[in-house]
Amino acid sequence: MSIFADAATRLVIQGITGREGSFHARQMIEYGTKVVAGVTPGKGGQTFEATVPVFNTVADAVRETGANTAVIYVPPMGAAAAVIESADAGIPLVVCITEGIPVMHMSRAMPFVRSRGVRLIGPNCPGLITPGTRTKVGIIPGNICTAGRVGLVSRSGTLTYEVVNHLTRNGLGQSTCVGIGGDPIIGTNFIDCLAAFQDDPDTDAIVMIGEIGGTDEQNAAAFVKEQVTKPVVGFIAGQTAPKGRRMGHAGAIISGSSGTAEEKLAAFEAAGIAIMRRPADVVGLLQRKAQSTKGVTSRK
Amino acid sequence: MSIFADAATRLVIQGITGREGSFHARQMIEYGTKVVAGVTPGKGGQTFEATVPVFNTVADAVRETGANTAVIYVPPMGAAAAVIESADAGIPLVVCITEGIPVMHMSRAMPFVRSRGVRLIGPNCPGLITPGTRTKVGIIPGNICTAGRVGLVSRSGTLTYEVVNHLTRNGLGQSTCVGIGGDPIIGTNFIDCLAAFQDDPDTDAIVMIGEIGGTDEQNAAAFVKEQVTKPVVGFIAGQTAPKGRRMGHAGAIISGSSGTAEEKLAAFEAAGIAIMRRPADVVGLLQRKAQSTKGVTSRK
Amino acid sequence: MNLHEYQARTLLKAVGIPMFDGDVASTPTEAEAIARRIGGTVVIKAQVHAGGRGKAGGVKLARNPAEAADEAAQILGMTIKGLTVHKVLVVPAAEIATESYVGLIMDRETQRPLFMVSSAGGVDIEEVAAKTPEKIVRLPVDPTYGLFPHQALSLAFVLYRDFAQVKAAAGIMEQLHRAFVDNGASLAEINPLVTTPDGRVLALDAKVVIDDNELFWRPDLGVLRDDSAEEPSEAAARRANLSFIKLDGDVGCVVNGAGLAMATMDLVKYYGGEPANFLDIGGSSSPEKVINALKIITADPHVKAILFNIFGGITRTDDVANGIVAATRQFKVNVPVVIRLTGTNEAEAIRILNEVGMPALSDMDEAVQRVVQLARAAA
Amino acid sequence: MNLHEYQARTLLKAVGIPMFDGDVASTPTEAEAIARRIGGTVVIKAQVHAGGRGKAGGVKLARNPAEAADEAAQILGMTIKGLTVHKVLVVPAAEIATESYVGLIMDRETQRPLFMVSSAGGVDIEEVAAKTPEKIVRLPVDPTYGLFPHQALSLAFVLYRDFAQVKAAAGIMEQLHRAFVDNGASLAEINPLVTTPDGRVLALDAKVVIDDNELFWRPDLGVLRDDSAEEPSEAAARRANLSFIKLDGDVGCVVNGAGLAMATMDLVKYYGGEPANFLDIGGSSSPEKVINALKIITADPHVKAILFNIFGGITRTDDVANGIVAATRQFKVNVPVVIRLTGTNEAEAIRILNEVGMPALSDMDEAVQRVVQLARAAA
Repeated sequence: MSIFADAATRLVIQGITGREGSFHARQMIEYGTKVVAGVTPGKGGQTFEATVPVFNTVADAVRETGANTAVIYVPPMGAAAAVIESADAGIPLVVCITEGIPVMHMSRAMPFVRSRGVRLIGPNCPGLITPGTRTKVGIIPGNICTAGRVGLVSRSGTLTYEVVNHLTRNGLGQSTCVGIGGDPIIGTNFIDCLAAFQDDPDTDAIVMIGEIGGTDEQNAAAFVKEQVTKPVVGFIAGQTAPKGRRMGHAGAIISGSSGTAEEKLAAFEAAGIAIMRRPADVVGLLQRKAQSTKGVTSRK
Repeated sequence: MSIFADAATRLVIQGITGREGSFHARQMIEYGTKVVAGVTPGKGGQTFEATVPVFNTVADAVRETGANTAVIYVPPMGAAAAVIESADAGIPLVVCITEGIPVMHMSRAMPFVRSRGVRLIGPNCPGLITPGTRTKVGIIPGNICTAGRVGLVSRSGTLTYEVVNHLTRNGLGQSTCVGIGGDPIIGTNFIDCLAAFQDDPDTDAIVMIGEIGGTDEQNAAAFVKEQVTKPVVGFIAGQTAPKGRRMGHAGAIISGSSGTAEEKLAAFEAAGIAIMRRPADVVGLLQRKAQSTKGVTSRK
Repeated sequence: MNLHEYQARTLLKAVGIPMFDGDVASTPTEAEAIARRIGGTVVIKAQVHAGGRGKAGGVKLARNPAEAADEAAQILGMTIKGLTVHKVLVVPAAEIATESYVGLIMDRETQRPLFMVSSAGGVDIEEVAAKTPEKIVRLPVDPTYGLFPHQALSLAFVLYRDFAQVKAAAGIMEQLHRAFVDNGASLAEINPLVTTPDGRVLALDAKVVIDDNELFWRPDLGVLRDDSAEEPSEAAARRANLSFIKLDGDVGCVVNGAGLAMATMDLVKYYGGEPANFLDIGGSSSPEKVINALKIITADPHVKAILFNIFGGITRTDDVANGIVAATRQFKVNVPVVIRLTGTNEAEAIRILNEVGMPALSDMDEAVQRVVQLARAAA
Repeated sequence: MNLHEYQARTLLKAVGIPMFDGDVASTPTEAEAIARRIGGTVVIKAQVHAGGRGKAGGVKLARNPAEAADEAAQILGMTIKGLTVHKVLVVPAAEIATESYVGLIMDRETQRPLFMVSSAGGVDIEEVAAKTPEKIVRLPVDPTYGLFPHQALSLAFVLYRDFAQVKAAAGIMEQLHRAFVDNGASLAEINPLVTTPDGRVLALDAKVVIDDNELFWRPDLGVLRDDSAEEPSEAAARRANLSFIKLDGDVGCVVNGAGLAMATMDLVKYYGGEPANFLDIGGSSSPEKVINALKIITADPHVKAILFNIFGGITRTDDVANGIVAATRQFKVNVPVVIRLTGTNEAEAIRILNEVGMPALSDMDEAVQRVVQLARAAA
């Protein structure tokens, strides 16, 4: 029914008593997510919103509540350390929402994360949502999503919402939507998500939303060509972006002649990925793909 | 016929042009070891003793000569870095002779060595020798050894020679003699060697020579009890050592009530390891063990 | 954040990298004094964040202090790729035996600092990478362990045969790596790393780019920011915590989220318009941010129409609506504004806008088409 | 190498660990001046490398500067476990709310620095470890990554509930770890780490042991060596690059190799003798080393006989023989010497010794039995 997050998700929120953390904690609880614990050092023993116990450390939270997924809303300077803390506490899925983490911090954190066999999503990402089980880990607005069989993976936040909105309004529900983040160094990339969607029996088609910068989309296209049998529809933001300028996201930057939208779109084309010229194109392309593969998206 | 070193050993000597390195290079070559390369940065292109090519880096040596074992004679301050260089060059067996390496250096080097799946022997060890194939990696005098079916593992240098001397003079040849080193942090411990000797079809009995400090012998005794079916004879040096003093070897120090000879001998006894009260006892004990297990040591 | 050459020199000197003498000057008199102190022929180099300084006349030789003053007077105040030169670097015109390239970048593929070393130095390394990639040796550095001594040495052996030079270069590799890591750089390069006829190894030109995310907690690096070397509207946006990049078109864009902002620019282009900027007001948009965004965009005389494209997730669309209303009260917006709002608190936002007679759309394509038409009509 | 408490304080202060005021004095006048500066009641503590200073009368309270001078005069020059007190530390007699233990050792089992933290501080931690091990929380630190902030925090939560104290203690954990790693320590401990009635967290007593192998390349640490705090014969041996430990017996031992040296001592004991020392002359033994070894051993009036036990591998036995001959020419050895030599150049060694009328044995057991007999006969 989904990838990475589902009914088995038991969530601990790092930074639950902070401004961002408390706001989104409420949203996630409201949506239906099993939020079992929060962590704020020094506030161990308190209770958030009269329902969620707060702990001093993630290790305490795991021991007391059996949390198996962590989401991080701590400020940039402590965020990489928070990722490491959750990985060290044995949490297998860590989602880091925080934007603005120094890339050097992530470069140092990644080897530890990998050595523990942990899946990190993000940082600088909106997280993920599985409408079918009403499991939201992050900040993707629940009200624009609906359960269904389209998997979505994206480097962006609001652009994702734009696309999801088109899907939902046109009756194309989602299995899971994953925002992998806009930073140069991220834990989970397109290929990881494509592989998971390919293996998910409840995903029929995949939407991938990339942007300029790096080669993740090109690598993903090669992977699609070789390994993905489900229909894939793709978008690249930043076709009009100038070279050498960081377009908001730290990762969205064209270096020399590498990381351009043209390059990525050419890779999509070569891999048989249907290209969205506009966000709105997603609906028509999926419907066409669905027809040509005998209505996979309409199966329930 | 042996463990760790044999006819397939292709040796690269790090520090081959140094005082120690060049002396022992000659000894190893004379003994019969296949010394295929030397490494001294800045002396790449030279030839040692008109036969052994010298390279600037271990990576060069491996690429050009297919070296599969490295032995290190570089000064203490660069020795841990030399271990890392060989591990990084893909050499699966690295023997570090150097004494006096700061323990902090080894503590930092070990995780890298392990991450590469490399077996390190030492540091601060005499290396190993397999008389049957005339393969010597280190500094154990070849003339006191003879081919046979006794495996020997020791934390010491000259004490090992003393014991080997007794064996050879009494017709008890050796499969392989391994000096694992006298430092607190070493790459290969007693258990590693015991397991290898247990699996070696050409080793019939095992001699282990320990000393005060740490718990390696105690752990080894537990391992012998559970996993080793071959006869084992053991010695512990330092029964008269005072507490809290470093007896030459950085690792030979009794901390509080831990690491004493009594403790280790008790563990030996509990594991059924025959205890040598004097180095000379090795011969009688092995012969007795051999009789009780139907003459395993006399098989050829 | 790009550093000027003279700033990069300071960072690299601080870790011990040997450099030719030299100093930065803001006036011809200062340049003259530096040239006198150095002695002999010097090079005067414009300090601007732009490539091709040489071709633009921003790099000149001066054989004596008087010439140095003259050349500095020529270069100071000149405009290179739209940027005014406020400072020049004065360095000796060195006699050079060989030129190499040594650079470190934060590599996204390996997620590690990546060394790039080439004996083909002193030229555009991107060109070398494109045409003769085999001339560049690459080595990713595991951040867990840092640069191992044998790695520094093997990189140095790529450049030199003389062991004294190899050792010197290996030391420079380690120092450059330290400067890279300690300053949170995304790029640190020495191009060229030169040898002198008497065998010394020195850095001749240096370039350092600092990861913007480091600046929040590294005020020591933040002070290196030279506002005067930036497009003024971009400097203003940065001070207002807006992610903004000026472009050449006439359709101003105010968007929440970087991906949506890029997609909006792309859609403007798709419908035949030209975006005037990239602008991301971020997630938790206060009315102040909206006001500042409008101020910056309307200051550009080329802007003929403005588009708001807000998808309310965390962003409350009523906040944005309030910001638009407040801005129009503070100052007159002389170009037409098209507003697209959807998501969180959408109804309230539309009510706020309608109250002051501003319409709001909910479809992105419709809004973009509308603003492109308006801009075209105004042109 | 053990550091004195006052030296350990200096190292820990250097990384920022908060400490009570205090200073070291070599004379009663200095102690008085320090006590005056500190004000109030002070503690005078003997600086010797021996446990149980308090019980031995080496730690005293002084209520005013005059008393401090008196107590310092008592303690300076006293002998604790054979070591003369040359310095005292003068610190305020602090009011203490709680006492904890924080220590780091280089752990051979995990091959990592190991934190040990206990809220049962101020007492002998070995005793706590033996009797109530559950009161000690242990945490190995991966040297690849260093101490993570969450690890420092979780150790601090072991000690305190008040979050201000937790944060202070976490900082101290990180500082102690830095001091441990940067100084190549094999032990660094604060015992006790105290809280004051007004809530501050401070280190009251500090102990640091430096890995001897660090000293070769860290002259800054080497200078902390206090020869006067050592057994004089051991200090002399160290200066001669000999690994030597003085014991209480009467059989002097000169051996090559640490393992064989221990085994030789054990065999002396086995045959009913008592070793007077541990002495390893090392692998590449020059005649000078042998001479120095003999000088040091013969200086001990308890030594009744001397045994040489040399297994020539790298060690050339003829070098050792030459050393013995040279030594007997330089000074008179008044006790019987038994020489066992075997291995490299054995024939030459025997020839050298026989030339001067000294016999040599080749069997270790035989040699040890002989020397034990000789010592017993001389006793």
